[in-house]
Amino acid sequence: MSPGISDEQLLDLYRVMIRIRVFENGVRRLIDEGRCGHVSLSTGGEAVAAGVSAHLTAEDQIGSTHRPLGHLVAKGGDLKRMMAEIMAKATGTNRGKGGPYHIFDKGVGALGANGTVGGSVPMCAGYALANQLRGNSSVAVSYFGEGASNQGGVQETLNLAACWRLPVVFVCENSSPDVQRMLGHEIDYPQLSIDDVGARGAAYGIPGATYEGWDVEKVYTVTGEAVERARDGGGPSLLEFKIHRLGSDEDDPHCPIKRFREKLMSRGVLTEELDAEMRDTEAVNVKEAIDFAVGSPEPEPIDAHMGVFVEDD
Amino acid sequence: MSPGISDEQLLDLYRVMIRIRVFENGVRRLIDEGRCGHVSLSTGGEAVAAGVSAHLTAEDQIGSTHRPLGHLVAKGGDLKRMMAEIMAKATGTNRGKGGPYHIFDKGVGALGANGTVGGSVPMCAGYALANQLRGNSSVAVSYFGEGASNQGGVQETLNLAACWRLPVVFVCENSSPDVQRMLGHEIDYPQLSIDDVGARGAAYGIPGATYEGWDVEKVYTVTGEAVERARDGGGPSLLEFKIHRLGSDEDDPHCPIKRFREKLMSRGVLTEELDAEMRDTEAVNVKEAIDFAVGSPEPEPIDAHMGVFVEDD
Amino acid sequence: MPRVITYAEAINEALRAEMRRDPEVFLFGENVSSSWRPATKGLKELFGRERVRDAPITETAFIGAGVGAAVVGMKPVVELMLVDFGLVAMDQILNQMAKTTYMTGGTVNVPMVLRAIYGAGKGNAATHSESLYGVYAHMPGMKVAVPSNPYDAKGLLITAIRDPNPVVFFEHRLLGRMEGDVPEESYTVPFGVANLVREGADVTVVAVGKMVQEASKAADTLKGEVSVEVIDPRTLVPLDEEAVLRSVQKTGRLVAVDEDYERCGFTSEVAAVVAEKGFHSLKAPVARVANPNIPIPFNRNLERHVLPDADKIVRAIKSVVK
Amino acid sequence: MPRVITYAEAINEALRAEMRRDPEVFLFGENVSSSWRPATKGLKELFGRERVRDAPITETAFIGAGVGAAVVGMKPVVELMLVDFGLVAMDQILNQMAKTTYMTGGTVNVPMVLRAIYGAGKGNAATHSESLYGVYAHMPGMKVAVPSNPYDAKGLLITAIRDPNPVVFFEHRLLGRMEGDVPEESYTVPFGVANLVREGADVTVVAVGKMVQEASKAADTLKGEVSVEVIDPRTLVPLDEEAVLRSVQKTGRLVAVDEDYERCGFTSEVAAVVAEKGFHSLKAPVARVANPNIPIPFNRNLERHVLPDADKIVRAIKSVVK
Ligand SMILES: Cc1ncc(C[n+]2csc(CCOP(=O)(O)OP(=O)(O)O)c2C)c(N)n1
Ligand SMILES: Cc1ncc(C[n+]2csc(CCOP(=O)(O)OP(=O)(O)O)c2C)c(N)n1
Ligand SMILES: [Mg+2]
Ligand SMILES: [Mg+2]
Repeated sequence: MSPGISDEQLLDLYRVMIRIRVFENGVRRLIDEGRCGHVSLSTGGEAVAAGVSAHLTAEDQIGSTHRPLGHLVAKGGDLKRMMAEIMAKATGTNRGKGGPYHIFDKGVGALGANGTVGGSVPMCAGYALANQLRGNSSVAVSYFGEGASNQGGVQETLNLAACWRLPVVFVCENSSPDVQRMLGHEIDYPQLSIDDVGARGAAYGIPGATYEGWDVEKVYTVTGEAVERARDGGGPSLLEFKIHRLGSDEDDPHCPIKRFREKLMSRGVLTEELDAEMRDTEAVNVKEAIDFAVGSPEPEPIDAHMGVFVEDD
Repeated sequence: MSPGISDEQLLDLYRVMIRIRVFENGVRRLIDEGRCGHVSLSTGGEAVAAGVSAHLTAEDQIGSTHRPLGHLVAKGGDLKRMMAEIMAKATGTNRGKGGPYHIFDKGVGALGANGTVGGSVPMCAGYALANQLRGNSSVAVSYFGEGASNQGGVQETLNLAACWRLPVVFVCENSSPDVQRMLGHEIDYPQLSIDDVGARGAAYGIPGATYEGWDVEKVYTVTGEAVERARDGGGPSLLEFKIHRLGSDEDDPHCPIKRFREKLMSRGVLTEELDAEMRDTEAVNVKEAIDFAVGSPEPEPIDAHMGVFVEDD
Repeated sequence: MPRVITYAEAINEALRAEMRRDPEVFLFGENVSSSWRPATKGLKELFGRERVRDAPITETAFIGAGVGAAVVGMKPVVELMLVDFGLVAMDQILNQMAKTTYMTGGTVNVPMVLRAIYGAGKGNAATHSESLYGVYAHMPGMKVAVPSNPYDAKGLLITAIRDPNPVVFFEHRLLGRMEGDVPEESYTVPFGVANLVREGADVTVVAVGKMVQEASKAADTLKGEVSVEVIDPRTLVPLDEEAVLRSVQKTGRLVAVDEDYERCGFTSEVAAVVAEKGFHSLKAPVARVANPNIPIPFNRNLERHVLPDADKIVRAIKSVVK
Repeated sequence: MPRVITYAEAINEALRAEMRRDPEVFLFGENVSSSWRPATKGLKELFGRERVRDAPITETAFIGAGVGAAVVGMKPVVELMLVDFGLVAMDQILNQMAKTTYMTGGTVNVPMVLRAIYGAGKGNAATHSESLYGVYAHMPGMKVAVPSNPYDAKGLLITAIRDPNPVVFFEHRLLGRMEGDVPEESYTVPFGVANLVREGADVTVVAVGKMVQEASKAADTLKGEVSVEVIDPRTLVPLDEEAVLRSVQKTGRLVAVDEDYERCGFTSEVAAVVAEKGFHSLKAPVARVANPNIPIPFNRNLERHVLPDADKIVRAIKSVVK
C-alpha cells in the first residue's frame, strides 16, 4: 500500500485513468471513421490528469490546452456534452461553436481548453486572482506542454503568479524532444533549452520540480503538496511531469495505466474482475456519450449569428 | 593595477563613462530648458555601457532600450547626429523621424533603441543569427532592464538563443524595486519575483550571473569572458548588473564615475589634470553636438510622407 | 449649477463609484496605484492595494489574468498604459478576451474593461502615439468605446463596467485635462447611441475621440459658408449606423474623420456603410480624413502633417460641398 | 506545353529558386523542416539544417529574430504556421518589422517575408481559421500579398523575397492543392498590379485569395443574366486602385469580397475608395460580402453560414444590379 493513499483512493485514480483512456479511444475511433474532425488526444498523460484532479473540487479551476480531454474528464467534465461538442452538436458544452480546442465546462471549473499554445495560462492566473480577492480557498491549476513552456505568456505568468502569490499550480507535461527522439523522430535543434522545465521554478522564486508522469501515485502525492500550499496562501508552484504520448493500446512501458494496473494487481488492490468491470462501465459511459452526441441535433444555422455578445443583464 | 586591464584601457573606460555622463547632462539641460521633448536618461549605468562596449567593434551589434543614450554613445554612436535626432532635426540619425526611443546608428552597429519594453531583444537574436549563418565572429549584445526581463519576448529569446547557440550576450541592467525602495519609493507588489535576474540563466542552460554594475572593472572583466565565449561558438550568456538610476551629479555612493575616479586617482592612473582635460574635451564634443543640432534644419514636412517603404533596388 | 471637472477626473469618478457599488470591480495595470496619475489617483488609498494593484510589465500575463478573473464573474478593469503596448498581448485580447463568449456558446462571458490610453499629438513617435481602435473594431467580440469629452467619459465607463461583455475603452492622452460639465451622481451613457454634437444641413462629419473637437473647430471655421453637422458615434462597436444614415439623408454628404490609420480603418467603415445603405442620399463623393497610412513621425511638424486636424477637415468638407 | 503543379509546389519552387540564387535567403519557423509539409518539403535536404531551421513555439522570439536578421541585410523568410498564432507576436510584426524603416528615416530596411497560412473552411474554429489581412493592411509599413492561384503564388513570392521591404505573404490553407499552369523558370509577378480574372460589363467584383474562386463561380452562375467582371488585386498593399476604379467606371457597380471580418476590413477599404474616387461612376449602392463580424464557429454548417461563398456573392450581385 502506498503511504497516505487509501486503497479506495487508488482505485478512484485508476478509474479516472481508465475513463480518460476509454473516452479518448472512443474519440479515436470516431476520428478514424471520419465521424468527427481532428482532435488532439492526450493518451499517455492519464496519470497526470487523474493525479492532479484528485485534489480538486468543482470550485477549483483548471486551464487546459489543445489536448484537453484528459484534463477535462478528470475534472468531472460531462462526457455526453463533451462528446457532443467534439461532434459539433447543439448539445455540446459549447453548443457546437467551439470544438475540442475550446471546450469549457464551467459548472465543474473546467475553464477550459485553448487553441493558442500557452493561451490558457494567463487566464489561470486570473482564476487564482479571483480566488485570492474573494478570499476563498479555491486553487487554479494551469496545464501546459513543454513546447508551451517557452511561450512568452507562460513565462510572464510564472512571474506574475509569484509576485502576487497567487493560488495556482502550474503543471507542465513534458513530451519533450528527448522523449520524441526515443520515439524515433530526428531533431535538428532542440526547442527547449534545458531538459527539465521544473528547474524554471527557481527563475521565479517558487518551488519547481520534475517527476515521472507515468507514476500516478507520485503525481498524486506531489500535487497534493502543491495544491495544499496554494490553498494555504503559500503561493504558486511548478510541477513538471515527463510523459510519453501514446496510441490506444497499453503495451508501452511508459503507459501509466499498464504500470498502475500491474502495481495494483500485485498489491492485491485490483482484481481482473474489478478491472473488467471498470472498463465495462466506462465503455458504457462512452457509448452513451456517443449515442447522445449522435442523436443530438446540429445547431441551427441562425445560431451562427448569435452569441458574439451576451445580452445585458 | 587591475589584473589584465592596462592603464590605457582603464582610462579609455573612464573616458567613455565621462562622455556618456556629459552627453546625458547636455540632454538633461535641453530637456529642462524645454528645447527637446522627454528623453529617458541612463545616468548611473555608465559603467555597464562602457565596460560592455569595450569588447565590441563596429561589426558587433547592440540592441538597446528606451534609455539608449549610454549604450549608443559607448558603441561609438555619432554624438552630433544623436543630438540632432533628440532635437528632431533632419540631420539626426533617424532624420528626425524616430526620436530618442528609436535611435539607430547602423554604421557602428547600434541597432538600436526601442520604444517597446523588451522589443529589441528578439531582434538581437536575429543579429546573432545572421552572424552565425554568415560564419563571421561578430557578437550581438542585448540590453534590457529588470522590468523588461519579465516580458514574454525577452524570456522567449533567452530560450531561442540557447537552443540555437547564438552568439549573443544578454545584459540586464537591474534598477530593481529594491533599489527603488532604497531611493524612497513604496512598492506594494514586487514586479520581479526574484532578486537576481542572473539566476535565470539556469532556466535556459546558459551561464548567468549577477554583478555590481557600478564597478566598471568587474563589468569589463565578466563581459569580456561572455563575449569571448560567444565569439568562439560557445553560445549565449546572461549578465545582470545592478545599477542605481541617478541624477546629474556624482555624489551618490553608487555613482560608477565617482567610484572609478577615486580608484584611478588612488592608483595614480588618473590625475586631476587629466580628469579635467577629459571632461573639457567631452564638454566641447557635446557643445559641438548641440550646436550642430541647433544649427540643423527641421525635416521638410513632405518628408513625413516618404520612407514608409524604401525604393526597390 | 453644473459642475466642471476634467476628463481624467471623470474617469476617476466612474471607477470610484463602480468600485463602491460592486465589490467585484477591481483595477490593475502598470502604475495604477501611483499618485501622479489623475485617472486612478486616490483609488488605492480608498480600496486597498489588493483591489488597485500595480502589475509587472507583462501585458500578456496581466491582461490574461483580467480575462480569467472575468470568466469567473469578477469585473476587472485593466489598464493599458498605452494602447501601443497591447501589441505584445494581442492573443489574450483578440482571442481570449474577445472570443471566449462566442466560442463557449455563451456558457461563459467576460465582463472585463480594458482601458487603453491612445493618441498622438505630443511628439512621442511611432510606438507611443497610435490609436488602433480600427484593429479592435475589426475583430469581433469586443465593444469599443471612444469618449470625446468628460461627460461621455464618465457615463460610458460606467456602462462599460456594467456591461457583461468585454469592452475596450479608449482614452485620448491629450483629453485628460479637458474640462466639461459632469454630474456628481452616477449615470450611464448607452452604447450604440451617437451624439449629435452639432446640427447642420450641408454635410455630415462623423468624428471620433479627440477628432470631435477638430470637427467642431472646422464647423466653426466654415460658419456662414457651410452648415456642418457633427456626429460623434461614441462607440465604434456597436455603431449607431442609423444616426449616420439619417444625417446623410438630410445633408447628402459625408466626411469621416479619425486619427487612426486610414486604410481598412474606421473611416473606411463609415464610408462603406454609407455607400451601401445611404447611397441614394449621397450627392457627392464621400471623403475620409485620417492618418494617411504613415507611422507617426517624431518631429512635431511632421507629426502635425500626418495627423488629421481642423484644417484638413475643412479642406475635405470643401471638396465635397463644392 | 504548360506545366501543371499545385499552389504548395509553386511556393516550394519559389523558395528553392531564391535560396539557390541568393545565399542570404533562409527559412525558419515551426516544423519547416518536416517532410510532410509540401510548401517547404525537401528544402532542408537541399540547403541544410542551418538555413532551413525549425524554431521553438515562440513566435515573438523567432519573428523578431527574422526582423533582426533582415536589419543586418539578410533575407529571412519566416513562416507563421497559422496567421492566428501571430497574435502573440504583434509588437515584433507591427512595430519592429513594419515600422523600423520609417522610424529610422530609411537608414535601415527590413527585407523580410512573413509567410502566413490563413483561412477558414475546414471546421477549425475561431482560433485556427482567421484571415487577418485586414489588420496587416491597416497597419503601415508592410506590403501584403494574397495569391489566389499557383502562378501568382510563385511569382508573388519571388517578388516578395526580392523586395527590400517587409512583406506579409498570405497562403490560404485550402489552396495548397489547387493546380495551375506554372512555368518552371523563375519569374516575378509585380506588386500593386491587379489581375483581371474575367471581363464583364455589368458589375465589378473585387475578390481576394480563395474568394477569387468563389467570385468566378458566382460569375459562372450568372452567365447570360449578369456580365460579371472579376478583379483580383493580388496585393492589398500596394493596392491597384486604378484597376478597380477603371472597372467600376465601366460597370457602374461594385461588390467587394473577402473572407476576413467585414468591419474596418478590406471590403470596407475597397468600398471607401470607390465611394471617394469612383463615386460619379457608381449607378447603385456598393455591396460587401465578408465575414459578418463573427468568430468562426466550429460546426461546419455554421461555418458555411458565416463564410462568404459563391451563393452569397450571387445574391450581392443581384442586389446591386436589380
Ligand atoms: C501560439 C501558437 N503557436 C503554434 C500553435 C500550433 N501548435 C499547436 S500544438 C503545438 C505543439 C505544442 O507542443 P506542447 O506545448 O509541448 O504540447 P503537446 O502537443 O506536446 O501536448 C503547436 C506548435 C498554436 N496553436 N499556437
Ligand atoms: C510593452 C511595453 N509596456 C510598457 C511600456 C512603458 N514603459 C516604458 S519604460 C517602462 C519601465 C521599464 O523598466 P525597466 O525595463 O526596468 O527599464 P528602466 O526604465 O528601469 O531602465 C515602462 C513600463 C513600454 N514602453 N512597452
Ligand atoms: Mg509536448
Ligand atoms: Mg529598471
